[in-house]
Amino acid sequence: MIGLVKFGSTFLSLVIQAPQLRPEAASSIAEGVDHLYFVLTFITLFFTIAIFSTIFFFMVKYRRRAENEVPPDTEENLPLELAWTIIPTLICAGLFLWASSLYFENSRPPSASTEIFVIGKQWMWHIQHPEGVREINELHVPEGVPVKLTMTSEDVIHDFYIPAFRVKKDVIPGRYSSLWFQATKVGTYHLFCAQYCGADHAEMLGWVYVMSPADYETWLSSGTPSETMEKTGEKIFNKLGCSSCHQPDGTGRGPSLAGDYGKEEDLKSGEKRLVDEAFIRQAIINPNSVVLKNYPPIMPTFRGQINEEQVLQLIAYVKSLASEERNSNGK
Amino acid sequence: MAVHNAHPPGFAHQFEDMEQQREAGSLGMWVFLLTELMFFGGLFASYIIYRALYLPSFEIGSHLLEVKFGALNTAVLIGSSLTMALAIRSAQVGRRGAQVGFLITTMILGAAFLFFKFTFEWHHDYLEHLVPGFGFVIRPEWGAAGAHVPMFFCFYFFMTGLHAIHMIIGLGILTVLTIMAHRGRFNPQYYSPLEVSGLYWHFVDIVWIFLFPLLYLIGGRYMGAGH
Amino acid sequence: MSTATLDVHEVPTGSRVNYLNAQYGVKSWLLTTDHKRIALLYLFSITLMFFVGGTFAVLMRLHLIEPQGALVQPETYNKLFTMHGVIMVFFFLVPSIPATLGNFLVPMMIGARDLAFPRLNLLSWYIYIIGAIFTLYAVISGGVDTGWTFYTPYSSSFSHTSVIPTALGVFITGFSSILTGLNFVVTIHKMRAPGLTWFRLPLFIWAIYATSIIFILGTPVIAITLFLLGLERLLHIGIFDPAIGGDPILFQHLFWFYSHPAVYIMILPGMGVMSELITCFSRKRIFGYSFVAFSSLSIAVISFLVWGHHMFVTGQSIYAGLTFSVLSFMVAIPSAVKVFNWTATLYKGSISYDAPMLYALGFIGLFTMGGLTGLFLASLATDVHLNGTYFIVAHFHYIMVGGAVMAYLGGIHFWWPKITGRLYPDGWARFAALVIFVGFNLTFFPQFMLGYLGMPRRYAVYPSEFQVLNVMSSAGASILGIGYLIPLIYLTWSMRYGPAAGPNPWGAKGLEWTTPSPPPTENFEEIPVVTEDAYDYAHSTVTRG
Amino acid sequence: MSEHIVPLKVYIGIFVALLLLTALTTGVAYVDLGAFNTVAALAIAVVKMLLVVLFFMHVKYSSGLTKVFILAGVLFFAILVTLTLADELTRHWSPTPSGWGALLPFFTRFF
Repeated sequence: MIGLVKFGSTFLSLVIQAPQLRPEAASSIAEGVDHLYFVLTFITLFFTIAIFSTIFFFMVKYRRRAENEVPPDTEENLPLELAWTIIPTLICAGLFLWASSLYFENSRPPSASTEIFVIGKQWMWHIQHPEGVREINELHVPEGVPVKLTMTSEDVIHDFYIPAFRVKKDVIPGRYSSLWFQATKVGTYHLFCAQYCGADHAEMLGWVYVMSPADYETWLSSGTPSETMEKTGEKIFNKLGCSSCHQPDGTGRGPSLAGDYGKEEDLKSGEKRLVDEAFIRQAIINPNSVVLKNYPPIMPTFRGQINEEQVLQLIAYVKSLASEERNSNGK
Repeated sequence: MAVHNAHPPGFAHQFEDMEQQREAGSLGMWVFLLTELMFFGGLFASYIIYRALYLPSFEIGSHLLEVKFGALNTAVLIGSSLTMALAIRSAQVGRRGAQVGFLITTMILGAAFLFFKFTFEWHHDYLEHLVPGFGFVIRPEWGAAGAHVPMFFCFYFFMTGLHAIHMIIGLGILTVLTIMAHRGRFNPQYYSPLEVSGLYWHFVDIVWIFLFPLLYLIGGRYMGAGH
Repeated sequence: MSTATLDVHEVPTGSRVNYLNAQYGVKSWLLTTDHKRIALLYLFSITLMFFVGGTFAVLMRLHLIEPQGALVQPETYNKLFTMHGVIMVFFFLVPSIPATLGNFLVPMMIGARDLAFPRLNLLSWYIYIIGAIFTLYAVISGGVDTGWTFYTPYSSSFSHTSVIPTALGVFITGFSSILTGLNFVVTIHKMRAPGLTWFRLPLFIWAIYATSIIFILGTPVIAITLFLLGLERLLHIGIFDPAIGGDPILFQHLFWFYSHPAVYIMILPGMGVMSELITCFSRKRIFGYSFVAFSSLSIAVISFLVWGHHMFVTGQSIYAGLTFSVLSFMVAIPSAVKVFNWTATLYKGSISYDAPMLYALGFIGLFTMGGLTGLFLASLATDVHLNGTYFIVAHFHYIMVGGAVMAYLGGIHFWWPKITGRLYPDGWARFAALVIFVGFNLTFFPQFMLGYLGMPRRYAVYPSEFQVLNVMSSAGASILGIGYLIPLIYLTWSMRYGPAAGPNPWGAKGLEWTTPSPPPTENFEEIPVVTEDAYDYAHSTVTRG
Repeated sequence: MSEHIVPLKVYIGIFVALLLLTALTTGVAYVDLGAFNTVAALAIAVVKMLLVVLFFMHVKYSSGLTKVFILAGVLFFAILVTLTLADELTRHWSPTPSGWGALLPFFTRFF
């Protein structure tokens, strides 16, 4: 028995090790997903083989021996029918619970994530770090640190896919989608667009560089010095005249934005909404849909006046207002 | 299709008897109406979603429609449903003249509906620049909600347009039926085409019964509604 | 296209009048209201479409032999997979079994002279042809490159190809499906022979009935969706365009509301064929008749509740994702029940290995694989990794090609003697079944591995580490392509030169086998009275001949 | 054999009821009921539909099969709307729950 288990595990590890069969696993969630994958593979093989061998066994044993042969009539067997209805149901229920809870774990970013912004565009990936560094079709991330990506598209639907991390999410125009991962292995990994997006869809790929935190810091500061996203955001904020209504002390015609990020706000419609990236974006592009209680619906839309990158910079600025206030409160 | 001489007029060879043929025809029409329900259903589902997303804009759009025309047309269609039902009843009791009369009344009411729809409503909307894709003008007084008023009018024209197409097809069918009825093709034993077309006509009426509140009465019409 | 010539030289059963030789000439075919002739019209048209779509597939696989692409420009490649998908899904798989075998068999199996609405039946063929012409026009006018899924906003605002003709073609063909489904539902309800109660019906009829429900309830939704897409593209009114406040994900909801059940349109009739083949070639009553029958209906119903599993990574709300995940697992269960019942039917049977049975066994194996790999995609956590990769491509080809096409070929081989009155060479048929099975697995099994390794689908070029598996897949595709040509050749040959078939060459049960081959135009001289259950092989023997 | 013949009085009665309901739904729209304006409008529309289906379309006198078919149609339309809304309306619900336990508050929303 022990020998069998040992043989089994050796065999399994061989299968797992074989480079051609298993993609590199370089994130904190990859192992969990792979375990589920292996169990599913086992279930698939088990039932396929079981059914195939039963069929072959019957075909040989009960092959037609004479042309006028009349086999006995089929007998109904209710317990058997119930068994093979109920057992698959239980297996499916188990798989559903396992897969879904794994999915919850994998979808919820830890609160202290580094945030990076991604804009998909036919046919390239624009990436901007909060520190201001920009990349195209390359993403540098530190190892062992949770990274949250906030993504949107300038044109059609794309999909940000890093096989080695087992993460994937559609990047949708007009909306933010987010994705997080924590890389566990220094290395270079594929980045694919996994949602068909037009002529050069297959060329919309890039590389993810996982670096040690120290290397990452060096990399961040080594490039051409650039303005941080929140600084650029602040400039846009003032240029568009946002500051005339959104005054920090709340005396303007619009609500003060200081400390607004991360709060729950009451809307005129009676709804409660968390002020997150999606909310701020909606407030800029379609202000009328998120009018706050006690405020008049007077904000004009900025649709068409600023691009997705500038929206992200504005968001970075609004978020920085939140942390500034938290800091000043702390003092 | 071969018609056996021994069989009554209107009988098709693949059936065993008239009763089976009549039931098949009626069931066939019901099945067809199910597909119609799902056809409009996709449109209604989209409408419900966008209405939830852009309620203020939809209310502005709705208030630009004239309730009196909507209500009038509802009454006209209900009337045509009544005359359609009465036409079938006349066939059941074997009154040829009444059949023709009721069918023609149904057609007149149906045509009146389309006339009101096109001249008093669509044409008016066009002059008011409310047709998306054909010079729609977003008015400043709508404020920020104005951006999605065209969406409401998209649905308004899709839904009423699709409904109008069904009405026009219905009028075509009614024309054929009137001629058949005039020639005395229907009798208490055989009136399947009338009955089946009646189902279609009533279905088109039901679609309008829902379109009326969904398009004309969103968010109420009382003073201050939607503001 | 007239096959009237085939009876000129050797009339199969003497000078008897049958539906093939009752009338001659192109007009007698194009204006026919005979369900059997309409079935042949469909057979001819969908075979044509199958080889058009298949050619695109072969070109794609040849292109992918080299990582940088061996054959065409990426733009062309995108058009190839789009046209392959559109033609195969809407013009071959959806009408395949229902419109050919279903049309031919439904009235015969239930003991009726024709479908309830024969003229409507002919109309639906013409509608199909008009739809096909629009789509083929789109191919000729430069093709379309949106993927068969027509995802917005790419299809509505960005693609510069013939989206509208293609969508119009699909839209029109939808009405052909609706009318066919309507005809079947009414026929099955109202025109069964005396004594033929619901639980005496062949399971093929149950499957066709379930399929028809999907036709009726699902197809209108794709029709209205493509209609909206066309209007959006023409007028830019913003229903699906996020730039004007529309929601591109709504398009996906409406699209998959039809297109997921459409998968069951393809596989359910195949399951029906399977029940006929397994019982006939093992001479057994089906194991668990009512379970198999009701599993067809429950598949049809549940299939409408699972569409969101195509959208787990689209940013669909995770609450919706959870709901769709659990419902997707549920649809696996009736399918599993069917497979178990077929296997149990073989127990203590008298099994023969005629060509249709080989296709049937191939079906069970491939469908089991296809179905079980579906669990990977119903599972939220693994779907995140596998969605949009070659794993999906492999999975649905196991269902649609390994399942539906295998069953279709099995059914064609089974009823061919009835349809044409001729026998085909059995040896060639078995050989073809084997070639197709091997070619299929070689084509699509490597794609499971490619998908797990992370190769996205719809890639005209790909990183070189995926080359080995891609070459294997392409090699398999060439074998598969040849495998499909073999039946085309010998079946065509047999129409003219095959030996005449008797009324019941397999010794099968079922009303269709009580008629001469080919059947007379009116099917039955006297409408039969049914007194026994389906597949009652134990109580009265039927001899081959 | 012929179908049930509905008395003339019934047809006229239904017609009058439909007209009254149309007047009612229009009138109600001018009264401020808050969210219930929509509910009232739809409820009246459903009643009108039922009257047309049951009497004008003879479903009251039809076989069970017809009734089953109609219910099936309504059911599938409801599926289309509910499951699509299940996505569209829950997208803004606060972030991903951490596990099954964290889902509880969301389920209790419905009670």
